[in-house]
Amino acid sequence: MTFTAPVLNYAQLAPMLIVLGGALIGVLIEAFGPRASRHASQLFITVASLVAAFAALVRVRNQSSVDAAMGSVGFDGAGVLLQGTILIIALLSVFLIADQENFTALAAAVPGSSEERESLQLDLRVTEVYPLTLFAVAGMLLFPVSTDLITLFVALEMLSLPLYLMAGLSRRRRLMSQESALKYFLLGAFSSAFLLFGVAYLYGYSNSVTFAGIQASITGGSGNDVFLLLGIAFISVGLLFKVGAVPFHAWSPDVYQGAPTAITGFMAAATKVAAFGAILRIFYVAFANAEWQWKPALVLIAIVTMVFGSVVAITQRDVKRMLAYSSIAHAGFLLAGVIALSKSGLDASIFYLFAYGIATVGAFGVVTLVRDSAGEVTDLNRWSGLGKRSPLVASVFAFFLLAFAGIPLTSGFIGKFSIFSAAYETGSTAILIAGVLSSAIAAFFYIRVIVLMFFKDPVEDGTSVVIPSALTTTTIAVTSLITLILGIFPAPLINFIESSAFFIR
Amino acid sequence: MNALTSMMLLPLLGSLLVAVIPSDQTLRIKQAALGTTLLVAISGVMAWFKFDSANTSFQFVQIAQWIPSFGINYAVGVDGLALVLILMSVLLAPVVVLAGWNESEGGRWSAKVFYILILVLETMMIGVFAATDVFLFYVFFEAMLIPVYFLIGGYGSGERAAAAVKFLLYSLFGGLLMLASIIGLYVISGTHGGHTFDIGQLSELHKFMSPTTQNLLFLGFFIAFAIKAPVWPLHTWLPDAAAAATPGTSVLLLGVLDKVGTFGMIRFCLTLFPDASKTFTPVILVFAVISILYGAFLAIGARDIKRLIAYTSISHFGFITMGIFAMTTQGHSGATLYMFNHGFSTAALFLVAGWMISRRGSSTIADFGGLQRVTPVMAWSFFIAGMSSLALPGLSSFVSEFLVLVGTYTRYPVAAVIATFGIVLAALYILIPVQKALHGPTTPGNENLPDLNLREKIAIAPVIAVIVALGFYPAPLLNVINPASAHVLEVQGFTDPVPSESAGK
Amino acid sequence: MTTSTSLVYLIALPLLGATILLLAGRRSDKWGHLLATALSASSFGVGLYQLSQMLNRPTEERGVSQKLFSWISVGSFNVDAGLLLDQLSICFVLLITGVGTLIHIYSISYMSHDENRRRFFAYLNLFIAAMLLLVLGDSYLNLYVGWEGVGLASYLLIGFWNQKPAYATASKKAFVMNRVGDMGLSFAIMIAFATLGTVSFSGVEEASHTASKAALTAIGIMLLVAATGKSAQFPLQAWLGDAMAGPTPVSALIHAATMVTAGVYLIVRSNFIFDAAPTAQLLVVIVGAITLMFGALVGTAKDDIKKALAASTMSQIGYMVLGAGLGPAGYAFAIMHLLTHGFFKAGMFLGAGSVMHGMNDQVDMRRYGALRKFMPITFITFGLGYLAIIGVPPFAGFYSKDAIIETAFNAGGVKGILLGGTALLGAAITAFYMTRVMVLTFTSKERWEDNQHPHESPILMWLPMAILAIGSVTTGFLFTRGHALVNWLSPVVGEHAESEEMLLQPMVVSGLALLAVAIGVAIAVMKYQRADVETVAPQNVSIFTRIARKDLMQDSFNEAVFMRPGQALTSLLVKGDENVVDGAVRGIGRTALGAGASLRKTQTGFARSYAALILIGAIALIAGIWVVTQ
Amino acid sequence: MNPYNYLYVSALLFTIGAVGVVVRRNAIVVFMCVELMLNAANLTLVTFSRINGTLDGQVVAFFTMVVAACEVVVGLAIIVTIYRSRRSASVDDASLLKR
Repeated sequence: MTFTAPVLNYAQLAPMLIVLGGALIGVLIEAFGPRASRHASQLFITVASLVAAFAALVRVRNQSSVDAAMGSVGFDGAGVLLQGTILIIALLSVFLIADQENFTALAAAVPGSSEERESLQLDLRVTEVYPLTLFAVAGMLLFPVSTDLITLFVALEMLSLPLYLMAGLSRRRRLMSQESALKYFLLGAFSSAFLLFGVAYLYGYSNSVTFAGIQASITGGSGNDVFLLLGIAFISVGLLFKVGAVPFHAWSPDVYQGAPTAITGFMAAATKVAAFGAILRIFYVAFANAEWQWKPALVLIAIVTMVFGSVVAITQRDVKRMLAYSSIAHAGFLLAGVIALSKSGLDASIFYLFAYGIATVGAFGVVTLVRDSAGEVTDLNRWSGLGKRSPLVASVFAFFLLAFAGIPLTSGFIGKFSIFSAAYETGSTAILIAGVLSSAIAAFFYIRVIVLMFFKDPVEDGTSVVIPSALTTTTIAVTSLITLILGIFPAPLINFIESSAFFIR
Repeated sequence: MNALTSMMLLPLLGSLLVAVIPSDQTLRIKQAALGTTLLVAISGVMAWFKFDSANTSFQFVQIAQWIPSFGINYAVGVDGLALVLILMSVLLAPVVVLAGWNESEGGRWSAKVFYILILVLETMMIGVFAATDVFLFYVFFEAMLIPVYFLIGGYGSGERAAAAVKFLLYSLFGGLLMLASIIGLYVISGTHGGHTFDIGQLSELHKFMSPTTQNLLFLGFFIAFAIKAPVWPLHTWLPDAAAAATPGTSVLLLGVLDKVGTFGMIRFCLTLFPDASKTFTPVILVFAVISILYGAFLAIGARDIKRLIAYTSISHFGFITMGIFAMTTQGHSGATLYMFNHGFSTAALFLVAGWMISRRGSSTIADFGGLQRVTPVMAWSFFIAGMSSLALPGLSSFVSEFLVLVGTYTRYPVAAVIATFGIVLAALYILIPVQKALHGPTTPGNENLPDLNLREKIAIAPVIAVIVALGFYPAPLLNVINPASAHVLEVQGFTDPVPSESAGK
Repeated sequence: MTTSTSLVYLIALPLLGATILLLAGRRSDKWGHLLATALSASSFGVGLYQLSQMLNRPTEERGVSQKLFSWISVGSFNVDAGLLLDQLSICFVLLITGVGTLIHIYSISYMSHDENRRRFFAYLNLFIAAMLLLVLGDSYLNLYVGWEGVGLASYLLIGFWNQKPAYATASKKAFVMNRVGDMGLSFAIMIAFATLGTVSFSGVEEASHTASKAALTAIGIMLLVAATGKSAQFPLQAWLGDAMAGPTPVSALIHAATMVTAGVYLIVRSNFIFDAAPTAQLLVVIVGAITLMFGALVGTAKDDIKKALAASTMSQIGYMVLGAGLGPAGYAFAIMHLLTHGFFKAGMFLGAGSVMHGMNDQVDMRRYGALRKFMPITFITFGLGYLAIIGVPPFAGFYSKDAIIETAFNAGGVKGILLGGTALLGAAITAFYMTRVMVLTFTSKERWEDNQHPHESPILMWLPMAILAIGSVTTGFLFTRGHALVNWLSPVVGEHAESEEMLLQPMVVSGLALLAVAIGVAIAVMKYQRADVETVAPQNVSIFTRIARKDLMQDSFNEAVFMRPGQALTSLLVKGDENVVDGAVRGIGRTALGAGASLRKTQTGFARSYAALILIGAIALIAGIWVVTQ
Repeated sequence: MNPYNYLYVSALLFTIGAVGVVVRRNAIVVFMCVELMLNAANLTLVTFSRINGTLDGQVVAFFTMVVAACEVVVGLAIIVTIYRSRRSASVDDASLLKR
């Protein structure tokens, strides 16, 4: 037999490769770099590789090909947009991560051990968070462009494994942080097992691991529908777990709360983009013609997710948990875009992902600023009167909340409008109604927080807003600015998405 | 530059000006705000003179692409209806600023914030009436909630936070229902000649809708407006809000914002869904009549003077709604004129009540007594305002109220007859507070309240002047209103009933 | 119809006065009353000028109209701000401005000690303007403006001393009950527009020839409701008694001479409607008859001199309404009685005021007595008025009242007998209670409280009384001279139809009337002149007396039937709004919170339960897809 | 013999693994159950590869092993840290985060 060397389109793979390269360099620095300059150089490498990756992406933005890498990576407009989104979000999150204050000096050390204490005193910090971030980013970049099941699975693990670790890196309340890591890991592994099982059945059904092949055999109708059914079901479990759709959501509140806030922001924003990117691609490309099989189930899940997320969020006392549940609700809204299964649905979803991701990073960025002597304060009751303490920060946070609630003149409103109209256009009236109702419920708790911040008097318990570092400031400023601009002049972005968003088959 | 656009930009610029003045220079800030509102008022009056009342199509039209891919435009223009309401808004704004000169003190935040909010609100008030693009209208409709929310919650009294939240949630809920309907319209328009939000093109759509669809979409809009206007039983937010807000805010809330509801009924419910409007007319009339009597009874039973005024407004909005759905020229013109007059009589009532409350330090009617002898000017202002509120002939409200009754009687005699009992109740709910607060012996605590000072006199004088002048000579307004309302009915395919007796004779 | 440009001044002048005095405030305290009086007088002047003009024109061209501007014009609903002065309205114009001016003069002295005299005069001018608008408006809607305008003025004047809570309540009561009547008027206007397509007098009259009986009856009944409210007719009469809370000149002008007779004007003005709607007309006479008895009975039991006079006003207006209800035969007489009554009742009220003035505001007749010698002029003027009202020839009342009784008898059949009988009985009772007033006040023995120094009033007060007294002597004679008034009015109210077959000859009727009067007087004189009267009303009296003292339970009735249920309903709604309507809303919020709280519990914190959830979810998903697939 | 039987076996393994994750307390064991599920998936893949007569399934299986190995590394790291700080490897003890 002959062996044909693989043909790789390096230009199109460049973004991922650059990020991976950066990650590897990071690892080396962590191993051999002088401790004093470690943090600086790590930060530099990370930012540099992200920027470079973005540049590389921009260079090839108009290309598209089925086999960027032997048919297992597709490269197209949608991919570019999603990767771009992920890179921007990643960059902004890195600015938050750069605030070392939040991270344990030595993850390996036992909480409260002498080891930990001295590493803090001597400021012997380990900075593995940066390479981990880059690895995760690389996985996220790969996830939405993978066009075969192997790559899908590998990318999933590639983005998940670093996140499991990062969740455990919090400096304060380390027990919680570690717990969240454990939960995230076990459940993540559990769900990826489902995904893999699904992969197996899809392969069994279609005798192919590429989306194209699966689509072909679905249209062909050959093959055992039971396998298809199982395949779709199990794969959905794996993917829906990542986006935190009910009933696969249970991990997200705990993890969001336990993980270091900067990581939470990164996770909440970037993972959603990547995972939804993958979902969109696989459902739009591979499963499109089996619509009649999965759509009803997905509609149900979407509705349950919206309502559940909104309702439970009402009673939350912790700002990070509250945001977690709101992100569950938003997962429900985003599923509406998947269900639409139309061009407008795709455009809407991508816009929504961008808008929501940006706002999320910003919101969590603000959360990192509210602290007392023992670190961040996430108990909502202690947030009361924040508007008096530091009007600006409170206003910005309120603005993000309004964006989440989808009030006009924020990006959230445009996103909500476009995604629901797309869903309704393809006849999902139920989605529209459920969406409207749950938005009403959601408004309830966003407003509750605003009331807390502005209309309640401050409690004197040492809660204060720290002066943000330059980088954090940048993130918050940029994100809020984007959120506002997208609310007022969304046309450019929408046009751009409209013109370039498509899935290559 | 387009008259409306400039009118909308002026307050924004004003708010910027206010923003740059240092917070401690309160007087400067107030002067800037007053100056701006006066400028806007002047430009409003100029627009009034430029307006060609003979021409029933929109005037001062400006259309610019906003979000082309959704067919959303920045489209403004006014017909008689909108012009009258805009004029009312811009005339009331300076009065409110001048009358509530010291309202901004004692709030949670500086006077600066107060006037920024007021000015931003003014922009949106103009915009919401001027928008000829449904999406644009919705944006203003929702966005204007936010400044009001902060005005109530930040500068109000008593249960201000709770009232603000109640107001916001109620309105948001209605707004979301409306959003659902708007999405419905958008989708339908997409299937019939391209996506659009242009009110003119959308008014053709009903031909393609099934009755069910049309009814549902109609309800989405109507409920939103019924909450705004407030129509029984969706009114309970109003008394709380009005009682908590500062008098000036209450004037804008009841005088202007609530008009958006009745305005919307004419502009959107009737023009977009004529058949559905016909279907629901009987039900709506019932609710309107209930509002008239219900509001009146609750006003009679009210202990708090601000709540009393709020309840009278519910009664008056019942009249307006009834006039709108009577579908006669008299009813329509009457309703529109009523909106204008109610704006001024409520303004007078609330401003004077506000002065009484701020002097006495209580808003309980029973705490006042014998003011007629202590503070004659203030007492007289309240009395005249009250007389106009009970529609005394010779004052502006009478003309509109009688037109509504006559116009309703010709088509729906029963509704008109029942509604007419409202005028007796009106006498009660005005004369009871007059007797308790102004007449009778001067009760302890009222002996040496100061009478109106020059500023307050200057503020109230024009309002009362308008009330009296329009009572004797409403023609200037009617000439502008009549063509507009005639046009609406013509589009609806309604003609006034001919007198039953002189028919054919 | 000839047009004029000067009609508006009739209204404008007093309105100007009111505006100036109210705006100028205390600054005008010095000269305010003079200005007001001057303006009222000049308005009277304009009235006289108009009369002279009118007399110079042939009968059919006497009506004058003036269109000021188009007031309300929407679709087919067009109402001009227009004025109409014809033979009917000129009578009112002169009565209002004339008597009005006299009462202005009287008040200058009567109110001289009141610090708010200026405001009082402002109100008076306001009233004059509104009342003139009422009688000059050329459409029902314009009339409505004046109609409520006088209501406002009366409210302000009744409550002029509103620091007394009772007075404030009285003014409110008057306004509200009037509003009930006004509701009738607005119904009438609505029906007129809906059925006839117009609300102007001329338009309605023109349409009434062709319109259906049903429509006209409806309009007529609604107009009657309006009239009962404004003219204190049954069943809306309850406010008049309390209205005496106002200063006496007000009672004289508004609650005796002018405003309360507006109802009669409305009915006579709408003669074309009532002539075509017999049912409505019948109701009119019934209301009139009931009220004239009602008022008379109440009058017999009142010890407060003003309330007694008020009751008699009610009764006398009952006569007018009765007359107006008798159709073309009665309109003129109704107006005639209205005019004569305007003179003698105003005069008597002023007299009462002068008495109170001399007895430092004592109103209880049981504390009067023998005032004849202390205030002779008052006694004489009051006495002339008294003779007029009880209908002693040749005084004014005799002619007017007699005419009405006569017409009533001639209404034909049982109806005629009943009405005539009532009117006759009423005359007897009138004689009784008026004599009672006369005796208790001026003759009989002194029953004063201590330190009372009764004295005659100054000229500014007795001069108007004298003039009015002259009027109450002469007017009747003048009006009936060659049917002067009847012929004068006929172009407006239709030819005066003498009914052919007369039940009783005029002479007979007059005889009966005089007999009735004599009986009434005799009883009263015996009961009060001979026997000495307790200074406090005795309580051990017959149930009838007690009921009569309580205005025949009218207030108790209103309270039981309207006030209490209304208050109950109000408080019920207030509670309902708080708990039911708003409660429902809050309930929704609570439900959401509850749901959230319970759903939270699914988040146990145990990784294994989350895993279980995922597992169940997966199975459910498979099952779901399976179901759909099969 | 009928290759489909292998599918049943693998399905059984998968179920056992899944149930194990839910019922076992010890983090290590739970993790092992996950590994069991992965291997069940592998078996399925290989079986299908046999049924379909293509190699892709086996290729996936190899990838899976590698990935599983990585998971072990990360997983054990996390579990060990938790164990060191809590002196317990029971997943139920780690339940600070709830509601």
